[in-house]
Amino acid sequence: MNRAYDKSARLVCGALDIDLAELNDWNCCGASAYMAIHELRAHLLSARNLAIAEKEKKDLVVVCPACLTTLTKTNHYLAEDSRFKRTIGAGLKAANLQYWGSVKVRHLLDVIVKDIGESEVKARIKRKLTGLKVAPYYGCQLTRPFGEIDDKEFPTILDTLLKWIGTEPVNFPLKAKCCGGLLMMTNEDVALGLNRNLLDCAQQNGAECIATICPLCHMNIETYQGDVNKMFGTNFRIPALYFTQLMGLAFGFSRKELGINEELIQSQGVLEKHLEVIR
Amino acid sequence: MVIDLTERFEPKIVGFLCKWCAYTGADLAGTSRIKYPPNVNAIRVNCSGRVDPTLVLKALSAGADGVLIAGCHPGDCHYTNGNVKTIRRFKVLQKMLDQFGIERERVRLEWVSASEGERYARIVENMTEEIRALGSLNWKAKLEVVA
Amino acid sequence: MAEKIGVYICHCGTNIGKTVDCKAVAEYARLLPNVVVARDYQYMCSDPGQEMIKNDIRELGLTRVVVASCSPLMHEPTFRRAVESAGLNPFLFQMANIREQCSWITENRELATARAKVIVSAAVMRVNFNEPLQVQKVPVNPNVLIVGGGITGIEAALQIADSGKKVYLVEKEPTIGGYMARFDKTFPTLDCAACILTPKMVSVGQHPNIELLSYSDVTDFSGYVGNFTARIRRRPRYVDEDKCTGCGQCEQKCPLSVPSEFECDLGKRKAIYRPFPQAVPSTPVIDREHCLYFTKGVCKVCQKFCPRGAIDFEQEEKYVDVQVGSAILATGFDLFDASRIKEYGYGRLPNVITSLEFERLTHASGPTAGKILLKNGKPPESVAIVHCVGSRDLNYNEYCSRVCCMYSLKTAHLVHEKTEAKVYEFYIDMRAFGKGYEEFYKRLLHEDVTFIRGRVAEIADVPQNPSEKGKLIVVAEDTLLGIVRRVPVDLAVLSVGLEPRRDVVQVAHTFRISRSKDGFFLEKHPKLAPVSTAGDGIFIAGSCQGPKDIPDSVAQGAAAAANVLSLVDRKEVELEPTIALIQEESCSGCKICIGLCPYNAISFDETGNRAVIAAALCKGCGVCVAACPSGAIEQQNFTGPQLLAEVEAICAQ
Amino acid sequence: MTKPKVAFNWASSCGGCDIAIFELGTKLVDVANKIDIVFWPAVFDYKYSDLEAMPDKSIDVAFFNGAIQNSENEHVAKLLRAKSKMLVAFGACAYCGGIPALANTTNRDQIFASSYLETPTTDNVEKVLPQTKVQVEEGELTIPEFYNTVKTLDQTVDVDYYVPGCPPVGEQVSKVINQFVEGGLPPKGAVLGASEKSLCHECKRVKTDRKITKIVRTYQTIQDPEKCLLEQGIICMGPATRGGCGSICLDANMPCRGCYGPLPNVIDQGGKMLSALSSVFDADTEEDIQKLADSVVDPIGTFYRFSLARSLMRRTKP
Repeated sequence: MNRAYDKSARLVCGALDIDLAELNDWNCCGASAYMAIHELRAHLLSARNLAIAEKEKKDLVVVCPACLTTLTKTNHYLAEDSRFKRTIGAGLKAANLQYWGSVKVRHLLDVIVKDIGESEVKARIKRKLTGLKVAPYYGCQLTRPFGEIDDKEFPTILDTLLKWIGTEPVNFPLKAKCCGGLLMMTNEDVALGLNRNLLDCAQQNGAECIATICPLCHMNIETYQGDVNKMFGTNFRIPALYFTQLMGLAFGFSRKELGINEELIQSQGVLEKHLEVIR
Repeated sequence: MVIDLTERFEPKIVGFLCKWCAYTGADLAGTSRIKYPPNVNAIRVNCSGRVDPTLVLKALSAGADGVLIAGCHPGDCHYTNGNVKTIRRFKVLQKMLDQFGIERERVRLEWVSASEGERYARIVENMTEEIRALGSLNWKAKLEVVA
Repeated sequence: MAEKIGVYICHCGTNIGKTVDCKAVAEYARLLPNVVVARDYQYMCSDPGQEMIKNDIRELGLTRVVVASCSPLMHEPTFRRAVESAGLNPFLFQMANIREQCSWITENRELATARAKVIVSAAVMRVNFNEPLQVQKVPVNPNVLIVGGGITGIEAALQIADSGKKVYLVEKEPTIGGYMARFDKTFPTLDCAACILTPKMVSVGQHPNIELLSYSDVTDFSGYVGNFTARIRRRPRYVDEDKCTGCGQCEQKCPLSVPSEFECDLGKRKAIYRPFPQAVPSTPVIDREHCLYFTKGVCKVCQKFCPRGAIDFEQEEKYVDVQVGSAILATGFDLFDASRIKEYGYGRLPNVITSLEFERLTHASGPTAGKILLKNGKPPESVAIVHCVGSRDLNYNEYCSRVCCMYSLKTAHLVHEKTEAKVYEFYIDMRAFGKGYEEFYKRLLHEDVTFIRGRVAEIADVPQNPSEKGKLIVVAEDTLLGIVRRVPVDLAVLSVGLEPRRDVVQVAHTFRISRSKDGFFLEKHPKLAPVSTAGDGIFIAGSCQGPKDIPDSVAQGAAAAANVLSLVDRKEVELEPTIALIQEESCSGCKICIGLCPYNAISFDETGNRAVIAAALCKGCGVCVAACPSGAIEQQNFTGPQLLAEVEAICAQ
Repeated sequence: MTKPKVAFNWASSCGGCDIAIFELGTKLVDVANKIDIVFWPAVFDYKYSDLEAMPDKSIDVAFFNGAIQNSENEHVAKLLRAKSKMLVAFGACAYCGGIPALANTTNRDQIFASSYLETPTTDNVEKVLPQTKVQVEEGELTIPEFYNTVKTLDQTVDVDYYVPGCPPVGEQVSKVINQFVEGGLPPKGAVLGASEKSLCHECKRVKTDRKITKIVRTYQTIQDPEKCLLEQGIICMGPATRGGCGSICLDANMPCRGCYGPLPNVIDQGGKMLSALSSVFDADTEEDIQKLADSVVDPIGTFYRFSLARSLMRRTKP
């Protein structure tokens, strides 16, 4: 299902004339677990990506908020802590790399809304998604802890984009609440509870599907709906779609191209109600 | 921890601090007992706009490893815009120092308000570290060696 | 002839002595050129310390003195006076700061001592080049400018005016009174704010020595201590203050109602209005943005009904200049904008209100005539009071706003008194430090208020069980019980903190004063000069310096007044002679300096083909000195040779 | 009265200073009549051995032009110092380093590489570089050692007076020589043949608004001959340079390059000019200021064209 994110993001970027170039020899950002086990090494991983990007004179665009947070955190530390900078510098030197701190790290959503803008997005719309009620789900990492993209607790940037492509973002007060994250593996009860709150809130507010920007959120929402239903006696069947998939639909790409129908909870029925081709 | 003085290179940095903001900020760092490297020796001036680039050149040629000019944040100058004139001079000076082969880390223009003791300490710490990594400038002695 | 320099190293008790080997520094200083005596002593600023210097000047014939101790901002005047009393020009003294920028910044005795030596040698080398200077004395204009007509400004104005001095009181709003005029009761005594404030407002309005300039602001402030010029912008009220009697006819007849700012938009006012009935001055003001005449070109009903013909639609903004010798800034605070904390839902959830809105709701002459009601008109069954909104929070303001705990208790008391509602207070720490404050807290503890110790995480409207349906759910970790609590309520009152006013940057620029890290105006010394600023003759009082309650604000207003009166009665002040001078024979007339002076102190003498500095206008920034390509301009006490000597001494080590 | 014995020497310089003396034209005859020239290699055939043979302090005044860039320059400087009662640094090179001192922005190895290996017209297959000693059949040949850093005369030997200019203007030269012949010399260390004020003092161009909105080089603009060049965006060293030359460059629509050296109260000509120029930039934001600063190409070559050796830094990073 994450392949769908990759596919759809590339298609959407192509349509918007965003020239994406895959970073040469990139490595894991060092997120989550590694940060907790060995912080310095995790930062080194992240700094390596930054250094390669700088060498190639590129800024970084990521679609995963965990990558975003890690890379941004490394960037911040490097700018503020000269000792840290020297340590990282020594590590990079071992790999024949150096990093001066010039690389900007952005999330694709941020780039599309702030740099590309409303008129460019709207100009590419080929199908209407009118009336499709979507719960805009941001998850916990897009805006936290830096808040550079939007308000940390109550972001609206995805709502804005969803409106541009003709959908109807519903009131979704839990939009930046936790999906359960990795707790799904260590403390499933808690994670399922959090998940239920999200699904319940989306349903109460009339959402037909949930728009996501984070692969982990997406997985938790989709994969565990059955478990939630079992545990709480509920009957949720709310499909989750990446924001790029929704954009891709509006831009006229086929469902197959966008990886729609690969999901566990089929969105077909919901989408068919609203999709119409602009003639 | 005992610091071995013989081992570590202690950069000698001349600081020109305006009395309204930066000097007061540096005082505040002390009053707040913030610990930072004692490598900047402050010269108090009324305004960073008094800092003739000649003074910077004098310091560098006389044996300083770095020079810090610190004044009020732009817009906060006690003399309206003295610090703007400092920026004008600094930008050209920086270009000339590039030509002289003096690393940019050695000569810095920073803004420190009267309440930014913490910031002042951080700037000095950062600058000291960076110059320590670069090593001694020692212009005067080296001039004689390469004659 | 070689100078005879005396060097004095102060231990400052252990403040310096603990990290700097003062004896070693004195021994080192003794070997510096021209130094004839170098001593160390426990407290140089003490009487015996000063006597030591004076004796040496007399007996050893010292021509220069260096004291290495604290920052010159602390004791430079002390030592200058000491040196002067022994017959030496005070500018032949040089201070070396080995405390704030040396002994206090490191624990490494070796490094600190080495650094102290450098600092002392720089001062010694420099003092050789110091020159005797004469301070200029200028008379003090006895008139005083006070900016801000809240309780602080009112107090200061009355104190000064009562002593017979002229006060110009500038207020931005149409009326004086400030925030206090909008409060219902005041803590901890629960006396009515209006009852104690309005008599003072009336006194201001009627005082022969106070010229009240309301609906005005200061756009420029120039000059120097004792001799300032303030340019005041008077915005047009469209009502002639001299003709208007404040009868209120116009307000009654005005056909247009708009939300009232004074009532936090909870109530209405007319397009011609006084913010509240007891406003001073009582002259109303026309709100140009809404007034039908200004927006549509028709109406003029107020003009028709005004018995005095005071309405003047042609009034224009005008500027007046006033000459004053000193100024007090009492510009107050702004409330934290609660909508910034999105998770509290202010602006999104209708029954989340701020404490000021609560004040208006509970005020007898407020929009609900004193009834505490929800947006649907019903009384609340439960109320949460949320402390520290925008305060003690690294995301917003790190500082404590000082007044919120107490006014939150007052809020709880009023809710309890006027409704049947269950009251919850969510606090981090209860801070009740003033006279009678702890007692007030005790009283509330017995008034059946539920105190929950925990910072509120969010105010949600997503129910998780039936009891939460249709309620606001206040979520907080109860740190006394160690559990997360979800408390359903009908009304949440956000105890918003105090912030610097939105225009604080602009005002700081106008008056050229600094601000502290929190954004409020910076006092000269937090303990010993709390109402002075780095700008001589400019004082600050009340919440523009930091959050304050009413008693503290009034005390500061009076303190600032005392400072001003002391300055005025001195009749003259001394000016620092650190001005720039042009050496006539060196000036080439290149004109580089002419446009650089921010005070237009430099002019060009066409016949002499050279630049001339007007000494009285020069403030000593030294910009022209640094720029002069002929080296023809010198700044007194900051001459090229003096600064070069310092540089050389530092680099020579 | 015996005529004063005078020596002229040419060290590291273009020779313009010697020409400047010829420029006196018919006055040269008057001058020559008043003095007794004992050493002038540019004009007559003198050997250094002649100089070495003279008794110490036997020359009354030696005019030394040129900077010290090699061991020969240094040797002659020391020799003339010993043989003369008074030594005069004559011209910008001896006084401040002059154009040769711009070599201080590089070093010997780079200069050799550029001169003997890298220039397209050089045909040096064997990559031969100058050696101070070389063995040939006939014996050992030597040439002077080339120094890394160019020095002024007074950085090498004690100097009594200075005459600035590249070259000193003729009128000033005859005045100076007369001062030595007829007396009236100021105390030792003084600068002769120049004004105590900057060139702006004697410049006839109109100065109005000291605001620099752009910086251009001379070929990029058509100059207004009446207006101050700085105000037209051309960097003119006039404000930071001694006058006395008669502002001849300005009369020819060219900016002052600073050859008369720093003003009496100034220790570093380039630093002062940098400060004066940038202070009047008509830019207040960091971005605008940066743009103007970027348009100052080659600050060292502009501000220290003639005075790098006499500046505080003296050369680029050693």
